Amino acid sequence: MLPDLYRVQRVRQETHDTFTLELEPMSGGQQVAAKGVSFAAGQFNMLYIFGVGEVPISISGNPTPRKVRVSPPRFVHTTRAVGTVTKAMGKLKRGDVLGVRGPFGSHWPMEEAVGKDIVMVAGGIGLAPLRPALYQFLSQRENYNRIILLYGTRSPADILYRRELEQWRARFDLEVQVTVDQAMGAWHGNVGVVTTLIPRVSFDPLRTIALICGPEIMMRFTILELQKRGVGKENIFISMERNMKCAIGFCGHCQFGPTFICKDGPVFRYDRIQEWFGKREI
Amino acid sequence: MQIIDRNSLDILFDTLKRRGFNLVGPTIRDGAIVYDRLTSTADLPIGWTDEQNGGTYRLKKRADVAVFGYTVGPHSWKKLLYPSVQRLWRAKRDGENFQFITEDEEVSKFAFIGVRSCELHAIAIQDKVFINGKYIDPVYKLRRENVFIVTVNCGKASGTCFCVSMNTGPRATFGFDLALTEILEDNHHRFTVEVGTERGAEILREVPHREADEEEKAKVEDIVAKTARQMGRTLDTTDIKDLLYRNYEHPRWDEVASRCLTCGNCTLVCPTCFCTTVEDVTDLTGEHAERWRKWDSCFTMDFSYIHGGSIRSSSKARYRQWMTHKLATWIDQFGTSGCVGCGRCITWCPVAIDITEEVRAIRGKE
Amino acid sequence: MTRKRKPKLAVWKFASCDGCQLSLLDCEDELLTVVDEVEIAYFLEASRAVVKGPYDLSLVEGSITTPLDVRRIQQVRQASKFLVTIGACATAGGIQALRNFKDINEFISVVYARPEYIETLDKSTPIANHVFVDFELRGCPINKRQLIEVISAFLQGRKPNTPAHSVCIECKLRGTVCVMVAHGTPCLGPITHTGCGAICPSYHRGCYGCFGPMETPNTASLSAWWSRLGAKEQDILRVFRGFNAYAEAFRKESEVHEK
Amino acid sequence: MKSRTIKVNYLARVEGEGALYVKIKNTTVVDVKLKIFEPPRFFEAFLRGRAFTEAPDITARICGICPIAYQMSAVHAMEDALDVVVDGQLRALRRLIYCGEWIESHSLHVYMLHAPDFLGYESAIHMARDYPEIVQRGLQLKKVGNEIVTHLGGREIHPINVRVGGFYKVPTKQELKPLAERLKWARNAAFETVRWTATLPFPEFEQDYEFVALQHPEEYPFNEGRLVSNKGLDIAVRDYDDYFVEEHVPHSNALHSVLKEQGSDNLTGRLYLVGPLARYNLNFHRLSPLAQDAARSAGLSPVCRNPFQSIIVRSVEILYACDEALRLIQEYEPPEKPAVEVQPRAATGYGCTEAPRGILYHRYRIDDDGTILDAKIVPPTSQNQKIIERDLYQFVSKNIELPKQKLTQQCEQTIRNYDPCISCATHFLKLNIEQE
Ligand SMILES: Cc1cc2nc3c(=O)[nH]c(=O)nc-3n(C[C@H](O)[C@H](O)[C@H](O)COP(=O)(O)OP(=O)(O)OC[C@H]3O[C@@H](n4cnc5c(N)ncnc54)[C@H](O)[C@@H]3O)c2cc1C
Ligand code: SF4
Ligand code: SF4
Ligand code: SF4
Repeated sequence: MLPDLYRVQRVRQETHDTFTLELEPMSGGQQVAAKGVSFAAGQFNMLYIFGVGEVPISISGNPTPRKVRVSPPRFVHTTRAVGTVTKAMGKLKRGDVLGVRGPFGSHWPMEEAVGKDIVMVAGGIGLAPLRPALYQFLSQRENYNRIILLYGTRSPADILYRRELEQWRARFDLEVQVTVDQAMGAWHGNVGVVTTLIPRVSFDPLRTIALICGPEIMMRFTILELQKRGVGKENIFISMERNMKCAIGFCGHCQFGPTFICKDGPVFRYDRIQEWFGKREI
Repeated sequence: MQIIDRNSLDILFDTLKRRGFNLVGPTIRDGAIVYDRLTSTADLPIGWTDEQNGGTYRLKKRADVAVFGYTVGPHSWKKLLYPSVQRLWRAKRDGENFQFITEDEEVSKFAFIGVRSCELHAIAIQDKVFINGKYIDPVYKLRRENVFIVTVNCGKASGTCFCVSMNTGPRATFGFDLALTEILEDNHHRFTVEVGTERGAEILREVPHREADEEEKAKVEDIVAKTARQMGRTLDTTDIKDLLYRNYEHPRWDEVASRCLTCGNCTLVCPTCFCTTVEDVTDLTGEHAERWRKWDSCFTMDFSYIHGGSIRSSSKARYRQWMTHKLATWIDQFGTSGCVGCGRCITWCPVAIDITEEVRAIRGKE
Repeated sequence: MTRKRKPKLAVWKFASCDGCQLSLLDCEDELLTVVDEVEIAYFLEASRAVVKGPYDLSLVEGSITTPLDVRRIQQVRQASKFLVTIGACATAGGIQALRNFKDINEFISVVYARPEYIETLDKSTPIANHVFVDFELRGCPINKRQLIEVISAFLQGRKPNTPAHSVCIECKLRGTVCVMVAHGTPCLGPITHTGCGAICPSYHRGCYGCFGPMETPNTASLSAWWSRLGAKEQDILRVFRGFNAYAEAFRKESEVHEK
Repeated sequence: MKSRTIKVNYLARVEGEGALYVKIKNTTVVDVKLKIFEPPRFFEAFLRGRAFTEAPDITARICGICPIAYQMSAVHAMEDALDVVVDGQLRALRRLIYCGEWIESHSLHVYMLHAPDFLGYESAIHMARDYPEIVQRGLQLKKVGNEIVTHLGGREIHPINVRVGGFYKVPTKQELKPLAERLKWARNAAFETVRWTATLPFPEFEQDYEFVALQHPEEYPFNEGRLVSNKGLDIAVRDYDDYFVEEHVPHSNALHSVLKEQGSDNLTGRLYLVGPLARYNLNFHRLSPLAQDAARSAGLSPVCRNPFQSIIVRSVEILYACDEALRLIQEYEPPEKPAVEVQPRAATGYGCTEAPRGILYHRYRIDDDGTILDAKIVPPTSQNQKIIERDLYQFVSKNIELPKQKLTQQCEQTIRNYDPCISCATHFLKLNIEQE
């Protein structure tokens, strides 16, 4: 239950309120040495800012980095500053130390997706937990059919990972569509909620795996749209969010119906939680 | 099955103490029978009993000198197995860095005296939560390993007991080192003893005892059978999980919400409820930080708070979460009901909300 | 993360008994550390020295009861970066808000022989009715541990650990036996904001609500139960018309029991 | 014509808000006003209609500095009305909790509010830079007082355990034990406090006062006794209203209290002084031997008329309270019941106890079911207000040649001699000095 110590190696400001931290284990972190920095796409860490508090944040880096590209390996986290802890996190600089527990939780269905079309739908900060999956899909591109990324944000200023998005967009083996709720400035792209993109892209609904991450309401409508297109519930995966204190199933805060989001999730196959997902205040 | 007489109970206590156990068990404080440190059998609630019903608990004098002539009270053993408030770690700033200060915790060995069958089940359920899963809670594990359990088969049931419905009592069948049944007869106050573990047998060897005769063995059956007939409450568990899963939108939830105070008492008295929260604190200098873990309740707004608001902001949703967890989702999570039928939540709910009644209402008007 | 300059602390007083600000002086073990960490820039109860604003942290005690104070609180707000109200007077109008339910002129004539010398408003109101408040600390009086927690949290830029749930939870954490269930003593604990340490029940007394309403108080249900325990309408009215009488949940419930 | 005014808009290091106004024309003081502008809070008004059992909790909120005093005067007044006597160990516990309040309140005043004046500091916090051990000692002493109150009352401010008839819960002997250990330390620290305060520089300022305090045949007064003065007053508490009268002046939100000239309804009655000085002068021989010795060895005679020396007297009282608390704890046996049964009846009750700042009088009229029909509360500060103004007048007249800043500071000190509690006075204080 004791966090390991990590040092901030790099800080990148993504948007006015969102930033990405690259964290390296501090030498001497006993547990870290044994465990190494490895994780599966979709998992999260508990990040502790000294004297402020601890919050769950998904890992947004590459789970299968090209060999020794960065050594030692790093945890990458993209966080939106919304409250006390995340705002304090936003003030960290290179060289600062923070506590890390993890990785925890379930991961995106990388195996199930093999040989299929992949539709990834992200809303806002929801792109961060999906990015590791995308990295992995792309690094084994031959294993998958079509790969589609649909991404919606509030405004053009909120778009994360701009440079990467451009690179991805330029690829022929990946379809990227970005939309904003409200266009501002010189935005020439799509306007509207992310679900409006679904009818516009082509995939084989019967052989598709969908990965969704974003606000609950956005996920609800995305599922409806995908189902309209004929994607089966068992092929839809969503990443859930609840209050978390321990991340290992003891504190009880993250219960969602019969599940604990920390250990049974955060990634769920939709049909397994469908019964609860549609209900209010679960 | 063995027999010890009333005086030998003192010898049992002394033996446990000699073996380094701190005795914890029933004693009277502030108008109730609570679990606290015991120094001798004189601390036990001799000649006292309790009367319980929804929202009420009263101590009453008994006509006899029964030692265990009461049922479960406001405390449960969880307070000893994972303390209500516990520091998890300390950290100290160290220039630009900080460091965790680890300290090995010394925990005293406890002997729990007078654990009831429903409580054994509750401990078994918490074992599932804390030590039988993928992660292990070190605080619980450390304390649990050291506990010696002296069980008592219930000689009476209270107005809020329903262990029979939950299949958790009144007779203890596992999980104890020694199990006693109190036989109160004029001039002959004695206990039958069943040995549950080798450890238990070892302790019993130091206490004067004899083999129970057939009549005495039969008495045990009579006593527990009589207790079983006295259950103050019943709960029909048929198909309970699906019943509740089917009824997330039952009007009864609104009805109970109109009475529920969202005070959280039910969760805190429940011997299986395990939820906690953490508080990250610092001192004035900002040099020292600590993390504390405290019992929490799914009835608080913070419990389900995520940025923007609480998920379960209505009391309806909070009561529903609690009851559905106890009786239904728990089964999916841990393969067992989360309720052992001890009745504490009924007695200690300040406005007498009754889990058995709520189930009945939902079943009735489905 | 070293702090450049000491934050300036100011302590302000409006209509009150001084008890809440005294809580700071009652932190005998921490006071000198507090002084090391913050500059006491304005705290008349403790010091003649007055340092000009703006202040980083203002603690405001007391309720607004005079036309002058209506203006003064605006000035305090303007001079304060972070304003914390302390105590039932500042967060709910205090016991003096009992006037809000009565005719003020009648009140004045009861106490003062020469009412014409008295300048006062007809209502005693909480600070938040007049200016934006960053954080409210409850209690009549506040709990000094919580005060230190709020100051520590402010210095560290974290959220203070001051939960808003019922007193009951604190009772249970302490292992206190419920006075309502075990003794039949009417208690306001189940609808009262925690923070005091659940003192009254541990002294065999029912909570009288000095920390005001908890986050989601079901006052109607508790009142109904009090009646069953034998409390008269008068008693219920009085207990809600106490030190937090003008806190909305308590005010509304008291009106139900007013004939 | 040269005129000066001395104005202090917000008096510091007093409890509550007051201001000082002094007007000097040439070399004569023409006006002195101790203004209390702390807003009125109307306690007497909203006590009407409350249950008699609520008076101790409600009146405690008049003052966060001396809630015990309010609770004690309230319970005594109610018990007087209901004809109930609370004695034995319950009475002893009341005395004990009062000791706690005296220790706490006096230590606060001696170390945090008053001493900085003598040593030329803005506050005890500033003083702590040069005298860290002394300030620490004061804080720790104060803490012991608070511990007693917390132990018996549940918390230091507005304790919850005091009720009409006794307490809600009484401590076990075992529970009081740790206090005894702390008190032994405190008693020594209090002794040091007396010695230390006696070394402070005091201006020559002997005044002729009529001291008023409680007097009890056996003990230094806390809860009970007759109201006596050094000028012949000797009455039962219930006769208070026949001898004292309160008047309302335009510059203050507090009522001023005076001793009526016997046989006249003349409101310009005799000024009198309450508080530690009065208690000490009227009850010196009732102090414990240790406290008497400490006073004598500090050079304080049994009669002290210099209000600046009230700081030594307060220290002697701290010592006495520690000594007395220890005695009470040593002799403690838990009473069988935490409170005496009380039944309401229509009656009027009177209570007067010795708050740290002096006598605090309560009077209640209640009806058959215990509802309060009428309440009167006279706190020590309103009784002292006139005498403070007189002292100021005298002090300024004597020291008129002082530079304004110095004079202002000393005027403040003169006020602080009385440890005025403004919150009390307003159930209302403001300070200005004006010189023309
Ligand atoms: C599995 C998981 C993965 C997440 N991944 C990311 C991510 O990659 N990037 C990102 O920016 N955010 C992520 N979040 C959300 C992030 O945890 C919250 O934004 C954060 O907890 C807010 O804390 P705060 O102290 O800044 O906010 P405050 O509003 O001050 O929160 C106070 C407390 O409430 C709780 N809380 C508040 N909001 C949330 C929330 N949304 N989820 C859980 N607990 C909450 C926390 O316990 C927090 O300590 C994730 C959440 C979960 C559960
Ligand atoms: S839910 Fe109620 S009856 Fe069941 S175990 Fe918990 S407290 Fe006992
Ligand atoms: S069910 Fe009863 S004990 Fe539980 S939260 Fe509701 S009112 Fe409180
Ligand atoms: S229990 Fe209630 S009345 Fe008593 S101190 Fe706490 S909040 Fe105040």
